[in-house]
Amino acid sequence: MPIDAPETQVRVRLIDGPISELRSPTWVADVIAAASAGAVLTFAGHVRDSEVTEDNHTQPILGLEYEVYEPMTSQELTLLSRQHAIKHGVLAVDVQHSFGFVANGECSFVLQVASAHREEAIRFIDEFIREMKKHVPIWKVPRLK
Amino acid sequence: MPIDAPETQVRVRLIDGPISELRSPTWVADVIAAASAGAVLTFAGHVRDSEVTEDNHTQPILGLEYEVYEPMTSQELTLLSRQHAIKHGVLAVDVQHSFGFVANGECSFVLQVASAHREEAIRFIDEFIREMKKHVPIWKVPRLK
Amino acid sequence: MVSTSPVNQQSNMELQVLVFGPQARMVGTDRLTLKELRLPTAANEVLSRIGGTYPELAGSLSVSRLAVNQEFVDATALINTGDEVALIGLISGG
Amino acid sequence: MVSTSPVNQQSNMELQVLVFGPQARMVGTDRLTLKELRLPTAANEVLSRIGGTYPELAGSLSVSRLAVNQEFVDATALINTGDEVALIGLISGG
Repeated sequence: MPIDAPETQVRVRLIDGPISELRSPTWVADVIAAASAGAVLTFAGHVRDSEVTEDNHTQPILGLEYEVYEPMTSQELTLLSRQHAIKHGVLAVDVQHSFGFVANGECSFVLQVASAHREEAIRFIDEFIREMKKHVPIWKVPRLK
Repeated sequence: MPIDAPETQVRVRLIDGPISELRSPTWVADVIAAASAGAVLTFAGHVRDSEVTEDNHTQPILGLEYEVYEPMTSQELTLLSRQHAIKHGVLAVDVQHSFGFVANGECSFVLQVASAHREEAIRFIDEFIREMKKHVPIWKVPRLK
Repeated sequence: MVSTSPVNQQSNMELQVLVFGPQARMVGTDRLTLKELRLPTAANEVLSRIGGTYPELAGSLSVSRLAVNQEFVDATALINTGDEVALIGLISGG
Repeated sequence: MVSTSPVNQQSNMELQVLVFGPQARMVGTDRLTLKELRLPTAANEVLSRIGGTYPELAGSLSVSRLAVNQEFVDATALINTGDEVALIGLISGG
Protein backbone atom coordinates (compact mmCIF):
# COMPACT_ATOMS: atom_id res chain seq x y z
CA MET A 1 0.00 0.00 0.00
CA PRO A 2 1.46 3.40 -0.88
CA ILE A 3 1.89 5.63 2.14
CA ASP A 4 0.98 9.26 1.60
CA ALA A 5 4.44 10.69 2.28
CA PRO A 6 4.06 10.71 6.04
CA GLU A 7 6.24 13.12 7.95
CA THR A 8 8.73 11.26 10.03
CA GLN A 9 8.34 11.72 13.75
CA VAL A 10 11.63 12.10 15.61
CA ARG A 11 12.26 12.27 19.33
CA VAL A 12 15.70 12.62 20.91
CA ARG A 13 16.43 12.56 24.64
CA LEU A 14 19.60 12.62 26.69
CA ILE A 15 19.20 10.77 29.98
CA ASP A 16 21.22 11.36 33.14
CA GLY A 17 22.61 7.94 34.06
CA PRO A 18 21.41 4.51 32.91
CA ILE A 19 18.28 4.12 30.78
CA SER A 20 15.57 2.07 32.42
CA GLU A 21 14.03 -0.57 30.16
CA LEU A 22 10.68 0.46 31.55
CA ARG A 23 11.20 3.96 30.25
CA SER A 24 11.45 2.58 26.70
CA PRO A 25 9.32 4.52 24.26
CA THR A 26 5.86 3.21 23.54
CA TRP A 27 4.75 6.07 21.30
CA VAL A 28 6.62 4.47 18.40
CA ALA A 29 4.31 1.50 18.75
CA ASP A 30 1.43 3.98 18.80
CA VAL A 31 2.64 5.45 15.51
CA ILE A 32 2.67 1.97 14.05
CA ALA A 33 -0.79 1.23 15.36
CA ALA A 34 -2.13 4.51 13.96
CA ALA A 35 -0.53 3.89 10.57
CA SER A 36 -1.50 0.23 10.73
CA ALA A 37 1.95 -0.42 9.44
CA GLY A 38 4.37 -2.99 10.19
CA ALA A 39 7.56 -3.13 12.15
CA VAL A 40 9.11 -1.69 15.30
CA LEU A 41 12.78 -2.40 15.85
CA THR A 42 14.46 -1.49 19.14
CA PHE A 43 18.17 -1.53 19.80
CA ALA A 44 19.44 -1.29 23.37
CA GLY A 45 23.15 -0.93 24.03
CA HIS A 46 24.52 -2.04 27.38
CA VAL A 47 27.87 -1.19 28.92
CA ARG A 48 30.34 -4.07 28.78
CA ASP A 49 32.58 -5.05 31.68
CA SER A 50 35.84 -4.38 29.89
CA GLU A 51 37.40 -1.98 27.44
CA VAL A 52 40.02 -2.63 24.80
CA THR A 53 42.90 -0.21 25.27
CA GLU A 54 44.92 1.42 22.50
CA ASP A 55 47.61 -1.24 22.74
CA ASN A 56 44.91 -3.91 22.34
CA HIS A 57 44.80 -5.04 25.93
CA THR A 58 41.51 -5.80 27.63
CA GLN A 59 41.06 -4.08 30.95
CA PRO A 60 38.17 -4.62 33.37
CA ILE A 61 36.12 -1.51 34.10
CA LEU A 62 33.38 -0.47 36.53
CA GLY A 63 31.45 1.37 33.88
CA LEU A 64 31.61 4.28 31.48
CA GLU A 65 31.45 8.02 32.02
CA TYR A 66 29.60 9.57 29.06
CA GLU A 67 30.09 13.20 28.07
CA VAL A 68 27.86 15.17 25.72
CA TYR A 69 28.05 18.71 24.32
CA GLU A 70 24.62 20.25 24.44
CA PRO A 71 22.72 21.39 22.50
CA MET A 72 24.99 20.14 19.69
CA THR A 73 24.67 16.48 20.69
CA SER A 74 20.87 16.56 20.56
CA GLN A 75 20.95 18.58 17.33
CA GLU A 76 23.26 16.08 15.64
CA LEU A 77 21.18 13.10 16.83
CA THR A 78 18.06 14.79 15.46
CA LEU A 79 19.75 15.58 12.14
CA LEU A 80 21.02 12.02 11.80
CA SER A 81 17.54 10.67 12.61
CA ARG A 82 15.87 12.84 9.98
CA GLN A 83 18.47 12.15 7.28
CA HIS A 84 18.30 8.40 7.71
CA ALA A 85 14.54 8.35 8.18
CA ILE A 86 14.13 9.98 4.77
CA LYS A 87 16.79 7.78 3.19
CA HIS A 88 15.22 4.55 4.43
CA GLY A 89 11.59 5.63 4.50
CA VAL A 90 10.89 5.03 8.17
CA LEU A 91 7.92 6.50 10.04
CA ALA A 92 9.20 7.29 13.51
CA VAL A 93 12.51 7.40 15.36
CA ASP A 94 13.12 7.56 19.09
CA VAL A 95 16.66 8.02 20.43
CA GLN A 96 17.76 7.95 24.05
CA HIS A 97 21.42 8.27 25.06
CA SER A 98 22.90 8.45 28.53
CA PHE A 99 25.26 11.05 29.86
CA GLY A 100 27.16 10.75 33.14
CA PHE A 101 28.07 7.41 34.70
CA VAL A 102 26.56 4.12 33.54
CA ALA A 103 27.73 0.94 35.28
CA ASN A 104 28.55 -2.43 33.67
CA GLY A 105 25.52 -4.21 32.34
CA GLU A 106 23.33 -1.11 32.46
CA CYS A 107 21.75 0.36 29.35
CA SER A 108 23.23 3.57 27.92
CA PHE A 109 21.56 3.80 24.52
CA VAL A 110 18.12 2.95 23.11
CA LEU A 111 17.22 3.46 19.46
CA GLN A 112 13.71 2.61 18.33
CA VAL A 113 12.41 2.88 14.79
CA ALA A 114 9.05 2.19 13.16
CA SER A 115 8.57 1.36 9.50
CA ALA A 116 6.20 -0.35 7.13
CA HIS A 117 8.47 -3.37 6.70
CA ARG A 118 11.34 -4.82 8.66
CA GLU A 119 14.00 -4.22 5.99
CA GLU A 120 13.92 -0.42 6.30
CA ALA A 121 14.09 -0.63 10.09
CA ILE A 122 17.06 -3.01 10.02
CA ARG A 123 19.01 -0.87 7.56
CA PHE A 124 18.19 2.27 9.56
CA ILE A 125 19.45 0.83 12.86
CA ASP A 126 22.64 -0.49 11.30
CA GLU A 127 23.56 2.75 9.52
CA PHE A 128 22.41 5.12 12.25
CA ILE A 129 24.64 3.51 14.87
CA ARG A 130 27.65 3.40 12.55
CA GLU A 131 27.23 7.09 11.70
CA MET A 132 26.51 8.08 15.30
CA LYS A 133 29.81 6.57 16.44
CA LYS A 134 31.64 8.62 13.83
CA HIS A 135 29.87 11.96 13.87
CA VAL A 136 27.79 12.66 16.97
CA PRO A 137 29.62 14.39 19.84
CA ILE A 138 29.31 11.78 22.58
CA TRP A 139 32.37 10.61 24.41
CA LYS A 140 33.00 7.81 26.84
CA VAL A 141 35.74 7.50 29.42
CA PRO A 142 36.11 4.16 31.23
CA ARG A 143 36.05 4.16 35.02
CA LEU A 144 38.73 1.63 35.90
CA LYS A 145 38.40 -1.03 38.59
CA MET B 1 36.97 -10.19 25.18
CA PRO B 2 36.59 -13.87 24.31
CA ILE B 3 33.41 -15.35 25.66
CA ASP B 4 33.72 -18.84 27.12
CA ALA B 5 31.42 -20.57 24.64
CA PRO B 6 28.23 -19.66 26.46
CA GLU B 7 25.23 -21.84 25.91
CA THR B 8 22.55 -19.93 24.09
CA GLN B 9 19.35 -19.45 26.02
CA VAL B 10 16.22 -19.86 23.93
CA ARG B 11 12.61 -19.26 24.88
CA VAL B 12 9.66 -19.74 22.53
CA ARG B 13 6.04 -18.90 23.35
CA LEU B 14 2.83 -18.93 21.35
CA ILE B 15 0.37 -16.32 22.59
CA ASP B 16 -3.41 -16.45 22.18
CA GLY B 17 -4.31 -13.14 20.52
CA PRO B 18 -2.24 -9.94 20.34
CA ILE B 19 1.07 -9.62 22.18
CA SER B 20 1.12 -6.85 24.76
CA GLU B 21 4.20 -4.63 24.60
CA LEU B 22 4.28 -4.80 28.37
CA ARG B 23 4.65 -8.55 28.20
CA SER B 24 7.88 -8.10 26.24
CA PRO B 25 10.69 -10.19 27.61
CA THR B 26 13.04 -8.57 30.08
CA TRP B 27 15.07 -11.68 30.84
CA VAL B 28 17.07 -11.12 27.68
CA ALA B 29 18.24 -7.83 29.15
CA ASP B 30 19.06 -9.76 32.32
CA VAL B 31 21.22 -12.14 30.28
CA ILE B 32 23.05 -9.14 28.86
CA ALA B 33 23.50 -7.59 32.27
CA ALA B 34 24.84 -10.86 33.70
CA ALA B 35 27.23 -11.33 30.79
CA SER B 36 28.07 -7.62 30.81
CA ALA B 37 27.81 -7.84 27.09
CA GLY B 38 26.52 -5.52 24.67
CA ALA B 39 23.37 -5.44 22.57
CA VAL B 40 19.69 -6.31 22.81
CA LEU B 41 17.69 -6.05 19.59
CA THR B 42 13.92 -6.41 19.63
CA PHE B 43 11.71 -6.76 16.57
CA ALA B 44 7.95 -6.32 16.93
CA GLY B 45 5.68 -7.08 13.98
CA HIS B 46 2.28 -5.41 13.84
CA VAL B 47 -0.70 -6.36 11.68
CA ARG B 48 -1.22 -3.98 8.77
CA ASP B 49 -4.63 -2.67 7.72
CA SER B 50 -4.58 -4.22 4.26
CA GLU B 51 -3.48 -7.36 2.46
CA VAL B 52 -2.19 -7.75 -1.07
CA THR B 53 -4.23 -10.38 -2.89
CA GLU B 54 -2.90 -12.92 -5.38
CA ASP B 55 -3.90 -10.70 -8.30
CA ASN B 56 -1.96 -7.83 -6.70
CA HIS B 57 -4.92 -5.88 -5.42
CA THR B 58 -4.86 -4.26 -2.00
CA GLN B 59 -7.86 -5.03 0.12
CA PRO B 60 -8.63 -3.52 3.52
CA ILE B 61 -8.86 -6.03 6.36
CA LEU B 62 -9.97 -6.06 10.00
CA GLY B 63 -7.05 -8.17 11.09
CA LEU B 64 -5.42 -11.57 10.68
CA GLU B 65 -6.39 -15.00 11.91
CA TYR B 66 -3.18 -16.90 12.74
CA GLU B 67 -3.08 -20.69 12.76
CA VAL B 68 -0.33 -22.81 14.25
CA TYR B 69 0.29 -26.57 14.33
CA GLU B 70 1.45 -27.53 17.79
CA PRO B 71 3.83 -28.81 18.96
CA MET B 72 5.51 -28.60 15.55
CA THR B 73 5.33 -24.80 15.37
CA SER B 74 7.10 -24.35 18.71
CA GLN B 75 9.62 -27.06 17.83
CA GLU B 76 10.51 -25.40 14.53
CA LEU B 77 10.79 -21.96 16.15
CA THR B 78 13.12 -23.44 18.78
CA LEU B 79 15.19 -25.25 16.15
CA LEU B 80 15.49 -22.09 14.05
CA SER B 81 16.50 -20.08 17.14
CA ARG B 82 19.23 -22.54 18.09
CA GLN B 83 20.60 -22.91 14.57
CA HIS B 84 20.86 -19.18 13.99
CA ALA B 85 22.09 -18.47 17.50
CA ILE B 86 25.04 -20.78 16.91
CA LYS B 87 25.61 -19.44 13.40
CA HIS B 88 25.71 -15.81 14.51
CA GLY B 89 27.06 -16.28 18.03
CA VAL B 90 24.20 -14.73 19.97
CA LEU B 91 23.63 -15.24 23.70
CA ALA B 92 19.87 -15.37 24.13
CA VAL B 93 16.77 -15.54 21.95
CA ASP B 94 13.16 -14.91 22.92
CA VAL B 95 10.37 -15.57 20.42
CA GLN B 96 6.68 -14.80 20.85
CA HIS B 97 4.14 -15.40 18.09
CA SER B 98 0.39 -14.98 18.20
CA PHE B 99 -2.21 -17.52 17.23
CA GLY B 100 -5.91 -16.73 16.78
CA PHE B 101 -7.19 -13.29 15.83
CA VAL B 102 -5.01 -10.17 15.93
CA ALA B 103 -6.59 -6.88 14.84
CA ASN B 104 -5.02 -4.16 12.68
CA GLY B 105 -2.21 -2.31 14.43
CA GLU B 106 -1.84 -4.93 17.14
CA CYS B 107 1.38 -6.85 17.66
CA SER B 108 1.53 -10.49 16.52
CA PHE B 109 5.24 -11.26 16.69
CA VAL B 110 8.12 -10.28 18.99
CA LEU B 111 11.68 -11.49 18.45
CA GLN B 112 14.33 -10.43 20.93
CA VAL B 113 17.99 -11.32 20.74
CA ALA B 114 21.02 -10.53 22.91
CA SER B 115 24.59 -10.53 21.69
CA ALA B 116 28.00 -9.11 22.45
CA HIS B 117 27.83 -6.64 19.54
CA ARG B 118 25.06 -5.22 17.43
CA GLU B 119 26.17 -6.82 14.15
CA GLU B 120 25.35 -10.38 15.25
CA ALA B 121 21.96 -9.32 16.55
CA ILE B 122 21.07 -7.50 13.33
CA ARG B 123 22.08 -10.43 11.13
CA PHE B 124 20.20 -12.84 13.39
CA ILE B 125 16.93 -10.86 13.25
CA ASP B 126 17.12 -10.45 9.49
CA GLU B 127 17.81 -14.12 8.74
CA PHE B 128 15.53 -15.56 11.39
CA ILE B 129 12.48 -13.73 10.08
CA ARG B 130 13.23 -14.61 6.45
CA GLU B 131 13.63 -18.28 7.35
CA MET B 132 10.59 -18.30 9.62
CA LYS B 133 8.38 -17.06 6.81
CA LYS B 134 9.59 -19.93 4.63
CA HIS B 135 9.81 -22.84 7.01
CA VAL B 136 7.85 -22.48 10.24
CA PRO B 137 4.25 -23.74 10.17
CA ILE B 138 2.35 -20.53 10.92
CA TRP B 139 -0.45 -19.41 8.65
CA LYS B 140 -2.45 -16.24 8.42
CA VAL B 141 -5.88 -15.73 6.94
CA PRO B 142 -7.16 -12.16 6.53
CA ARG B 143 -10.48 -11.25 8.11
CA LEU B 144 -12.08 -9.01 5.51
CA LYS B 145 -13.92 -5.79 6.24
CA MET C 1 12.13 -65.68 -0.34
CA VAL C 2 12.40 -62.24 -1.99
CA SER C 3 9.08 -60.53 -2.36
CA THR C 4 8.27 -57.28 -4.16
CA SER C 5 5.46 -56.78 -1.68
CA PRO C 6 6.61 -56.29 1.93
CA VAL C 7 4.70 -58.33 4.47
CA ASN C 8 3.33 -55.23 6.18
CA GLN C 9 2.29 -53.43 2.99
CA GLN C 10 -1.43 -52.72 2.92
CA SER C 11 -3.58 -51.81 -0.08
CA ASN C 12 -6.80 -49.88 -0.29
CA MET C 13 -5.92 -47.80 2.69
CA GLU C 14 -7.30 -44.36 3.53
CA LEU C 15 -4.92 -41.60 4.59
CA GLN C 16 -5.94 -38.37 6.22
CA VAL C 17 -3.71 -35.30 5.77
CA LEU C 18 -4.04 -32.20 7.97
CA VAL C 19 -4.20 -28.92 6.08
CA PHE C 20 -4.11 -25.35 7.38
CA GLY C 21 -4.62 -21.68 6.68
CA PRO C 22 -5.25 -20.57 3.08
CA GLN C 23 -5.03 -24.15 1.77
CA ALA C 24 -7.69 -25.28 4.25
CA ARG C 25 -9.89 -22.40 3.06
CA MET C 26 -9.39 -23.48 -0.57
CA VAL C 27 -10.68 -26.98 0.04
CA GLY C 28 -13.20 -26.07 2.75
CA THR C 29 -11.82 -28.55 5.28
CA ASP C 30 -8.82 -28.93 7.59
CA ARG C 31 -8.45 -32.63 6.77
CA LEU C 32 -7.81 -34.09 3.31
CA THR C 33 -8.79 -37.69 2.66
CA LEU C 34 -6.88 -39.86 0.19
CA LYS C 35 -8.51 -43.20 -0.62
CA GLU C 36 -7.23 -46.49 -2.00
CA LEU C 37 -3.63 -45.87 -1.09
CA ARG C 38 -1.05 -48.62 -0.81
CA LEU C 39 0.90 -48.04 2.42
CA PRO C 40 3.74 -47.44 3.09
CA THR C 41 4.12 -44.96 0.31
CA ALA C 42 6.58 -42.15 -0.40
CA ALA C 43 5.86 -38.55 0.56
CA ASN C 44 6.09 -37.34 -3.04
CA GLU C 45 3.48 -39.95 -4.05
CA VAL C 46 1.15 -38.55 -1.37
CA LEU C 47 1.73 -35.00 -2.61
CA SER C 48 0.96 -36.13 -6.14
CA ARG C 49 -2.25 -37.87 -5.00
CA ILE C 50 -3.28 -34.69 -3.14
CA GLY C 51 -2.91 -32.74 -6.39
CA GLY C 52 -5.07 -35.27 -8.24
CA THR C 53 -7.78 -35.44 -5.59
CA TYR C 54 -7.83 -31.73 -4.71
CA PRO C 55 -7.18 -29.75 -7.91
CA GLU C 56 -7.73 -26.50 -5.95
CA LEU C 57 -4.39 -27.23 -4.21
CA ALA C 58 -2.41 -28.10 -7.35
CA GLY C 59 -1.10 -24.54 -7.71
CA SER C 60 0.29 -24.35 -4.18
CA LEU C 61 1.83 -27.82 -3.88
CA SER C 62 5.14 -26.68 -5.37
CA VAL C 63 5.59 -24.49 -2.28
CA SER C 64 4.36 -27.16 0.14
CA ARG C 65 6.10 -29.87 2.14
CA LEU C 66 4.79 -32.81 4.11
CA ALA C 67 5.35 -33.24 7.81
CA VAL C 68 5.09 -36.71 9.28
CA ASN C 69 4.58 -36.97 13.02
CA GLN C 70 5.30 -33.23 13.32
CA GLU C 71 8.59 -33.27 11.42
CA PHE C 72 9.35 -32.23 7.86
CA VAL C 73 10.20 -35.19 5.61
CA ASP C 74 11.98 -35.60 2.27
CA ALA C 75 10.19 -36.56 -0.91
CA THR C 76 11.32 -40.17 -0.56
CA ALA C 77 10.35 -40.66 3.10
CA LEU C 78 7.86 -43.50 3.64
CA ILE C 79 4.50 -42.86 5.19
CA ASN C 80 2.94 -45.68 7.19
CA THR C 81 -0.43 -46.49 8.65
CA GLY C 82 -0.95 -44.52 11.83
CA ASP C 83 1.41 -41.67 10.90
CA GLU C 84 0.15 -38.14 11.50
CA VAL C 85 0.57 -36.44 8.14
CA ALA C 86 0.29 -32.70 7.55
CA LEU C 87 0.54 -30.55 4.45
CA ILE C 88 2.68 -27.51 5.31
CA GLY C 89 2.29 -24.91 2.60
CA LEU C 90 1.73 -21.20 2.01
CA ILE C 91 3.45 -20.36 5.25
CA SER C 92 3.49 -16.69 6.22
CA GLY C 93 4.27 -16.15 9.88
CA GLY C 94 5.55 -12.95 11.41
CA MET D 1 41.16 50.96 -1.46
CA VAL D 2 42.06 47.25 -1.45
CA SER D 3 43.61 46.12 1.78
CA THR D 4 45.18 42.75 2.59
CA SER D 5 44.18 43.28 6.18
CA PRO D 6 40.42 43.45 6.77
CA VAL D 7 39.31 46.26 9.00
CA ASN D 8 37.97 43.88 11.65
CA GLN D 9 41.00 41.59 11.69
CA GLN D 10 42.62 41.43 15.10
CA SER D 11 46.08 40.24 16.02
CA ASN D 12 47.43 38.84 19.27
CA MET D 13 44.08 37.35 20.16
CA GLU D 14 43.49 34.45 22.55
CA LEU D 15 41.11 31.68 21.51
CA GLN D 16 39.63 29.08 23.84
CA VAL D 17 38.64 25.71 22.40
CA LEU D 18 36.40 23.29 24.29
CA VAL D 19 37.68 19.71 24.46
CA PHE D 20 35.95 16.57 25.75
CA GLY D 21 36.30 12.95 26.77
CA PRO D 22 39.60 11.16 26.19
CA GLN D 23 41.18 14.26 24.62
CA ALA D 24 40.28 16.34 27.70
CA ARG D 25 41.89 13.63 29.86
CA MET D 26 45.05 13.75 27.72
CA VAL D 27 45.57 17.46 28.28
CA GLY D 28 44.16 17.61 31.81
CA THR D 29 41.64 20.35 30.99
CA ASP D 30 38.33 20.80 29.17
CA ARG D 31 39.44 24.12 27.63
CA LEU D 32 42.43 24.62 25.35
CA THR D 33 43.97 28.08 25.10
CA LEU D 34 45.64 29.30 21.90
CA LYS D 35 47.52 32.57 22.25
CA GLU D 36 48.65 35.20 19.78
CA LEU D 37 46.19 34.30 17.09
CA ARG D 38 45.18 36.61 14.26
CA LEU D 39 41.39 36.48 13.96
CA PRO D 40 39.48 35.64 11.86
CA THR D 41 41.44 32.54 10.99
CA ALA D 42 40.60 29.29 9.18
CA ALA D 43 39.56 26.15 11.06
CA ASN D 44 42.49 24.14 9.72
CA GLU D 45 44.88 26.81 11.02
CA VAL D 46 43.30 26.46 14.48
CA LEU D 47 43.67 22.65 14.31
CA SER D 48 47.29 23.06 13.32
CA ARG D 49 47.91 25.48 16.21
CA ILE D 50 46.26 23.00 18.62
CA GLY D 51 48.69 20.31 17.44
CA GLY D 52 51.64 22.65 18.02
CA THR D 53 50.50 23.87 21.44
CA TYR D 54 49.24 20.51 22.74
CA PRO D 55 51.50 17.77 21.34
CA GLU D 56 49.54 15.18 23.40
CA LEU D 57 46.65 15.74 20.95
CA ALA D 58 48.69 15.56 17.75
CA GLY D 59 47.94 11.87 17.28
CA SER D 60 44.18 12.28 17.51
CA LEU D 61 43.74 15.44 15.44
CA SER D 62 43.45 13.49 12.18
CA VAL D 63 40.18 12.03 13.50
CA SER D 64 38.95 15.33 14.94
CA ARG D 65 36.81 18.14 13.54
CA LEU D 66 36.06 21.60 14.79
CA ALA D 67 32.59 22.80 15.67
CA VAL D 68 31.89 26.53 15.65
CA ASN D 69 28.83 27.73 17.52
CA GLN D 70 27.71 24.10 17.90
CA GLU D 71 27.98 23.17 14.22
CA PHE D 72 30.65 21.23 12.38
CA VAL D 73 32.69 23.40 10.02
CA ASP D 74 34.94 22.73 7.03
CA ALA D 75 38.69 23.24 7.12
CA THR D 76 38.38 26.62 5.40
CA ALA D 77 35.63 28.08 7.61
CA LEU D 78 36.63 31.30 9.34
CA ILE D 79 36.64 31.58 13.10
CA ASN D 80 35.96 35.00 14.59
CA THR D 81 36.24 36.64 17.96
CA GLY D 82 33.36 35.52 20.17
CA ASP D 83 32.76 32.23 18.38
CA GLU D 84 32.27 29.16 20.56
CA VAL D 85 34.84 26.70 19.25
CA ALA D 86 34.95 23.00 20.17
CA LEU D 87 37.27 20.18 19.23
CA ILE D 88 35.15 17.14 18.39
CA GLY D 89 37.34 14.07 18.25
CA LEU D 90 37.57 10.45 19.32
CA ILE D 91 33.80 10.10 19.30
CA SER D 92 32.44 6.78 20.47
CA GLY D 93 28.82 7.02 21.54
CA GLY D 94 26.38 4.11 21.77
